[in-house]
Amino acid sequence: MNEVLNQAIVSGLLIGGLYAVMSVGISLTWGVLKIINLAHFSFVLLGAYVTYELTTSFGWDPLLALLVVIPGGFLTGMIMQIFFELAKVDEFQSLIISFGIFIIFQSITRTIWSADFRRIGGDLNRYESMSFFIGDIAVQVAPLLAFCVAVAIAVGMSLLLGRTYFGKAVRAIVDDPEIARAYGIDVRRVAVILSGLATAFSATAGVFIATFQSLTPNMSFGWFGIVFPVVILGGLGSAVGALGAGVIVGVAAGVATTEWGPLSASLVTFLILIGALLFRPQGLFTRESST
Amino acid sequence: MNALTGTGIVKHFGGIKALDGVDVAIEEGKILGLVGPNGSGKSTLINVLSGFYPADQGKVDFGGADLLRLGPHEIAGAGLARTFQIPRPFRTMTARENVALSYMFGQRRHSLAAARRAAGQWLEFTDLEEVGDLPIDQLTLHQLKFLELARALATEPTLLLLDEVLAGLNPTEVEESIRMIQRIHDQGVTLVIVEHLVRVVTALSSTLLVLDQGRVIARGHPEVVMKQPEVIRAYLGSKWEHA
Amino acid sequence: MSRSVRRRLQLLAVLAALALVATACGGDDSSDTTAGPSATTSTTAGGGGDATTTTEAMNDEPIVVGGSLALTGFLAPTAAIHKVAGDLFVERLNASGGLLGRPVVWDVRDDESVPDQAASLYERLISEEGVDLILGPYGTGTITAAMAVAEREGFVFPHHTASLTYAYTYACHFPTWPVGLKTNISNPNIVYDALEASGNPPETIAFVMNEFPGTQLIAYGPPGSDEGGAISEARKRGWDVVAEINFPTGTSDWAPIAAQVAQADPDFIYVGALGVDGPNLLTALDAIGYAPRGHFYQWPAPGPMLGAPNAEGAFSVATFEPHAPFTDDPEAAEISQQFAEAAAAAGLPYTAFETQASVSWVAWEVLVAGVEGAGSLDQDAICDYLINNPIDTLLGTIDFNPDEQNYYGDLSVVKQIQNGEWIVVHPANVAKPGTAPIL
Amino acid sequence: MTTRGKALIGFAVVAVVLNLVPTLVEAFDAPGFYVTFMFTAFFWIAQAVSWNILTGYSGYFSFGQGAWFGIGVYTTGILAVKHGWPFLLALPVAGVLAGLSGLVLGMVVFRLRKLGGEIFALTTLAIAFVLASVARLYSFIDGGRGIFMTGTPLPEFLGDFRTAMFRMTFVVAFLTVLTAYLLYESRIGWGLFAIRDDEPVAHGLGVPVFRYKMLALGINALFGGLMGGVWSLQIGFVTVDDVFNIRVPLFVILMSVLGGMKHWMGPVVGAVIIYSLTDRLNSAGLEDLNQVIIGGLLIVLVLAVREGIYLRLRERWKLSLAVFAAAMAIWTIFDLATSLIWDFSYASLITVGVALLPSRRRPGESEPPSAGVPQTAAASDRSPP
Repeated sequence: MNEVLNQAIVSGLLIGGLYAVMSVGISLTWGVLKIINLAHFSFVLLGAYVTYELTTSFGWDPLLALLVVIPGGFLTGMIMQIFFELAKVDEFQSLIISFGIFIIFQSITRTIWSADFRRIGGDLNRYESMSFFIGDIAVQVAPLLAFCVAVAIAVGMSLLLGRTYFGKAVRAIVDDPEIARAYGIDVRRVAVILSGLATAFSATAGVFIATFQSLTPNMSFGWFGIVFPVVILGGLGSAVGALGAGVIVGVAAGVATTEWGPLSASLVTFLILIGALLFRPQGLFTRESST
Repeated sequence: MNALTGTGIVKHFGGIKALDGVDVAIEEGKILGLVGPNGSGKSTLINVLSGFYPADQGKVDFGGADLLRLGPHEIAGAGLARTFQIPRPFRTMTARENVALSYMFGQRRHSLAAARRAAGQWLEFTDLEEVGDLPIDQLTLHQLKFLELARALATEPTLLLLDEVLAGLNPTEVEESIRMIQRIHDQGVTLVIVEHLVRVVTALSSTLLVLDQGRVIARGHPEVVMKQPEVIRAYLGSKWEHA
Repeated sequence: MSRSVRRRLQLLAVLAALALVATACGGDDSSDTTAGPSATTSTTAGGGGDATTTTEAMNDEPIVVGGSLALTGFLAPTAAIHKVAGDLFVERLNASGGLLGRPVVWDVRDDESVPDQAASLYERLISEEGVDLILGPYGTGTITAAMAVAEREGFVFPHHTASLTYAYTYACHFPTWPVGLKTNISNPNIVYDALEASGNPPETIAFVMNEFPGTQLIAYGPPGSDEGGAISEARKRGWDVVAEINFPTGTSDWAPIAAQVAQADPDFIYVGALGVDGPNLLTALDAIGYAPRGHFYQWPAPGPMLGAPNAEGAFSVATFEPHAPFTDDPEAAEISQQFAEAAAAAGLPYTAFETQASVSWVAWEVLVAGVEGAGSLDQDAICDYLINNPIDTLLGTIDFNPDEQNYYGDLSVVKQIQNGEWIVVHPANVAKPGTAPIL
Repeated sequence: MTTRGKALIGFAVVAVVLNLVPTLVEAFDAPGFYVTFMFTAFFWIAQAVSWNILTGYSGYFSFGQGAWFGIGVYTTGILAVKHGWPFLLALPVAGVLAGLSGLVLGMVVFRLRKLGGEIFALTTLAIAFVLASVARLYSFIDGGRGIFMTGTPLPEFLGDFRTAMFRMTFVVAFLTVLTAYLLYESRIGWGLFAIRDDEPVAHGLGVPVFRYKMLALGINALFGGLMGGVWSLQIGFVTVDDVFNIRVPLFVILMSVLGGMKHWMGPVVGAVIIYSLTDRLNSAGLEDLNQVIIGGLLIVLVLAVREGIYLRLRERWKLSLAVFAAAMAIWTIFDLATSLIWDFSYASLITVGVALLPSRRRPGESEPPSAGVPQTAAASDRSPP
């Protein structure tokens, strides 16, 4: 049984990286910009479908889709944030507006690609089940790449937020947007860039999902149960937290599946989540703020 | 006869001792002035007495009950009320509704209908009748400060803690506010006032309590206390400016 | 202009006006934010009309068949197939003179995969919109909810995809998924017979079952009964059940399940799969370097299965595949052909006319046969006719048996992926000529 | 006569009139769907209004409506079907069990020293997922087999299925709205509003915040569960995926925000508008466009009428009533649409247009506070000084 457990832990670790990439965009806009942007679920979905289209229609390597998806996501995120800024929405309004955007995108996706399952299979997609072995343990390449991206995002965001003027501006906005504005920080511009980054991250997650899962527009509803635990466990606005939380969720689900069966996976995940909410409400990976 | 007697009150924030064994006694029907440099623990003391912060140690006797074991609403029920330095009205309610709400809860339960009827008297007392039915965000800072008073009074307290009522007001408003405080006192309410304006505190209070770094460094008659060397040192030592 | 088209245009006009008002004067501080949605509304107003099957060429008032499908929601991927099949059927029906000499309109609405929505929708179709006939939605939950309405309103209820055979007692429900009342016994045995017929039946078998009521019924039999199902039937054949894994609907992380399957290393994996469970499991198995020796999938999405790693040799159950002998009948061949074209036009990725589409087709055939047999739209007469007469369908003659809650025996066949295509391999009389189950 | 007295008479009149509907429908041989339409609206009204008692009144944002709803559905399912209880006996148990679950949640989260609104919201979201997992795991609840509710016997005095659903949903919705109103016009309601505005201050002024929050959460869960219990019959076949999903929590949020969360009537209006709109869009058979239109309208309306449609309509209630009556009359008399529901929906939509008219409110010009909070709530979209 040990071998199975080890495999589950490694796979969980890797898939946790993907969860982190899926979640980090929502976490950033929620934590920093106070916008609960459900439209990020659409961006993950669109990223996946665009990858599907580029691969199946033009014969691209699925990962080449990143070249389109990242700038596309960045641009979309910026436009979206400009809209939110102009509309001056608060947290709850953002929830509803972005839900409106979400279901519109769902419809568009369904109209373009139909509700039926899509899958990049066979020769077009060498990542689908590509893996290598360390001892008896298989390491899947697609989730591994997603994991690396998650690490890159976590490190990159830490550097960006910790070492640059942009980062200072972001932290100032988290503390108090009004005061940040008073100190001459162009809050709108920072917000727009941050939203662009966040959306690009979400769309990137879609690329990886397209490499090894079947796509259908409605699958985005299933992500709620993964993304929200990760966002909350990781702490709002924390890329490093999202990575850590993604790994926890992935590994916990893997271990639970192995030990108590697949039906218990979500129970274990959410019990961990509730425990974390009650005992470390600020998230597992953020320091308790003194203010 | 003391309205309130507190002994050995300790309050930590992380590693910082904001209150380090404070003893406080408030004589019934009098005005106690609470002064001290910034960060000396004045506001913390108000917050602990009113139940906003749980104390780490100590005992506060208020009419036979230990305040530190009560929740804020029970403290209000025991007859202690407070105001905030930065006014915190209920923003979706009018001034009248703010006052009615305090009256409904406060020291005694009252029905909504009774509270609606009674709210006017405190608005009148605080000269807020005219703006009583406006949305809160149309009130000036001065009016909001008076609303703090009206709301606190509507709880029908026997002891009222006033946290920097005068901060941010212009000289005319300050004069008006001082008269208001005296009028409140005249009604028989015991008062604790925290104030930056030492001149005002000294004039109003019958006793002064000076805090520095969470400890009581002096207490007694205002004129006497303000001349004590520790007090002068505390004020001058810190970069606190006399107003 | 037909009444329903006018209804649509009217609603769109009011909505457009509302959006205009909102754009023009709504929002104290956000007057420039509403252009998007209002533009969407106005551009679609013109196109609202062509969603109906207009049949103005025929003079008679059309017969309206009401129904719903899960056009959105988690059942939508498969419901899309039923939409294409139904549209095609109605088109062909009208081309050949309609029903009782009248044109037929299929008024199909979106139940969003939500049962209570389906119930309310059928209620509306019957009582407010006054449809003449109804046809069941797609999916067990919505069918069950809609059937309750049909029963209360006394409407004949042909339906194609309800999986819980034991639960339907309405006298005028007509299931066209040909699985039999005791599908938990019959269905696995058809599959197991195919495995025996390969000459190389498994000695060990693992069950990986979706925790979906239909697949649970197959695995364990009806709740509270001791009939058993696929698992106990396998044991009866002396096969060793080496793993029994139930996974929740919508599972997306398959790696830990795959690891357990690989460790059990059975001769045969019986997957109680819906939709893309199959390809997802196969991908995860391949990623850990495991290729199953034999494997079966209950109700997979056929297209994605074909592209999955190590899918060659996968079994499933079927009712129809577009190859001989099914297409020996020229009409069946023509329908398959037309369906493939229509599905491609609707943007479906996999266009073969197979199980889902064929049971949809049969449901329509049953409805039409009932009306024509009764010679009227009288629900009781239609119901009587269907119960008392054998019905010729694409899948052969079926005879609804009221003693078996209108089921009529399990007509399922077994298909397998051979050379990258789904092929019916068992029983021999319907197998593609020259093929047999390979294990 | 007091405001409350008048309102209670109003409630009684509405109750009597509404309860004539099934009889009238039968008498005039009108489409039975009129009844179904109304009881579905009752369902959403009860869900939205009960949610609003917690979230609108106390300010604690909850995603937990699906959990209370689901507990109700499964309780009647298990008791009435698996254990053969009379349905009307199982129903109150559904409400009580949901209410108790709410209280248990409250006991835990409201005791937390630092309970942010977000933490509360997300905990309630997690609860539904936990319940779903538990239901999947244990076969005495579901175990992946579902529960068939069709054919559950109902007492005869309730009439046929449709009428019975109407009566039961009506009673629950009526009690929910009445409770919301009575709270709104009471100390407790005001205490909750104070908690919503500034909880520590409310606490310091004597509001027993813990008790009140528990009460709000308990009432929310109780009515959510009670209506869930009734609704299990309409679902017909109860499964985990159909019950514990984000549909119910999401829709109650949309309805309440759109209608207005600061007044007891807001969610009623929001529920009626959103439900009738989705139903009519569906009836019009616009298929994929449905969702685009719903999504677009959500965006437009949330931006255009931030304080909620109800308060805007109330501000200009004479105009609104006149427009509604006129539209209703025009559509009915000229027979522009095919049924009364269409007439009603058009009239409602056009009336919503009234809410969209730009506000001409001037400072200092507000009604006397006849019903407490509303007229200032209307001003809340202005930023604080």
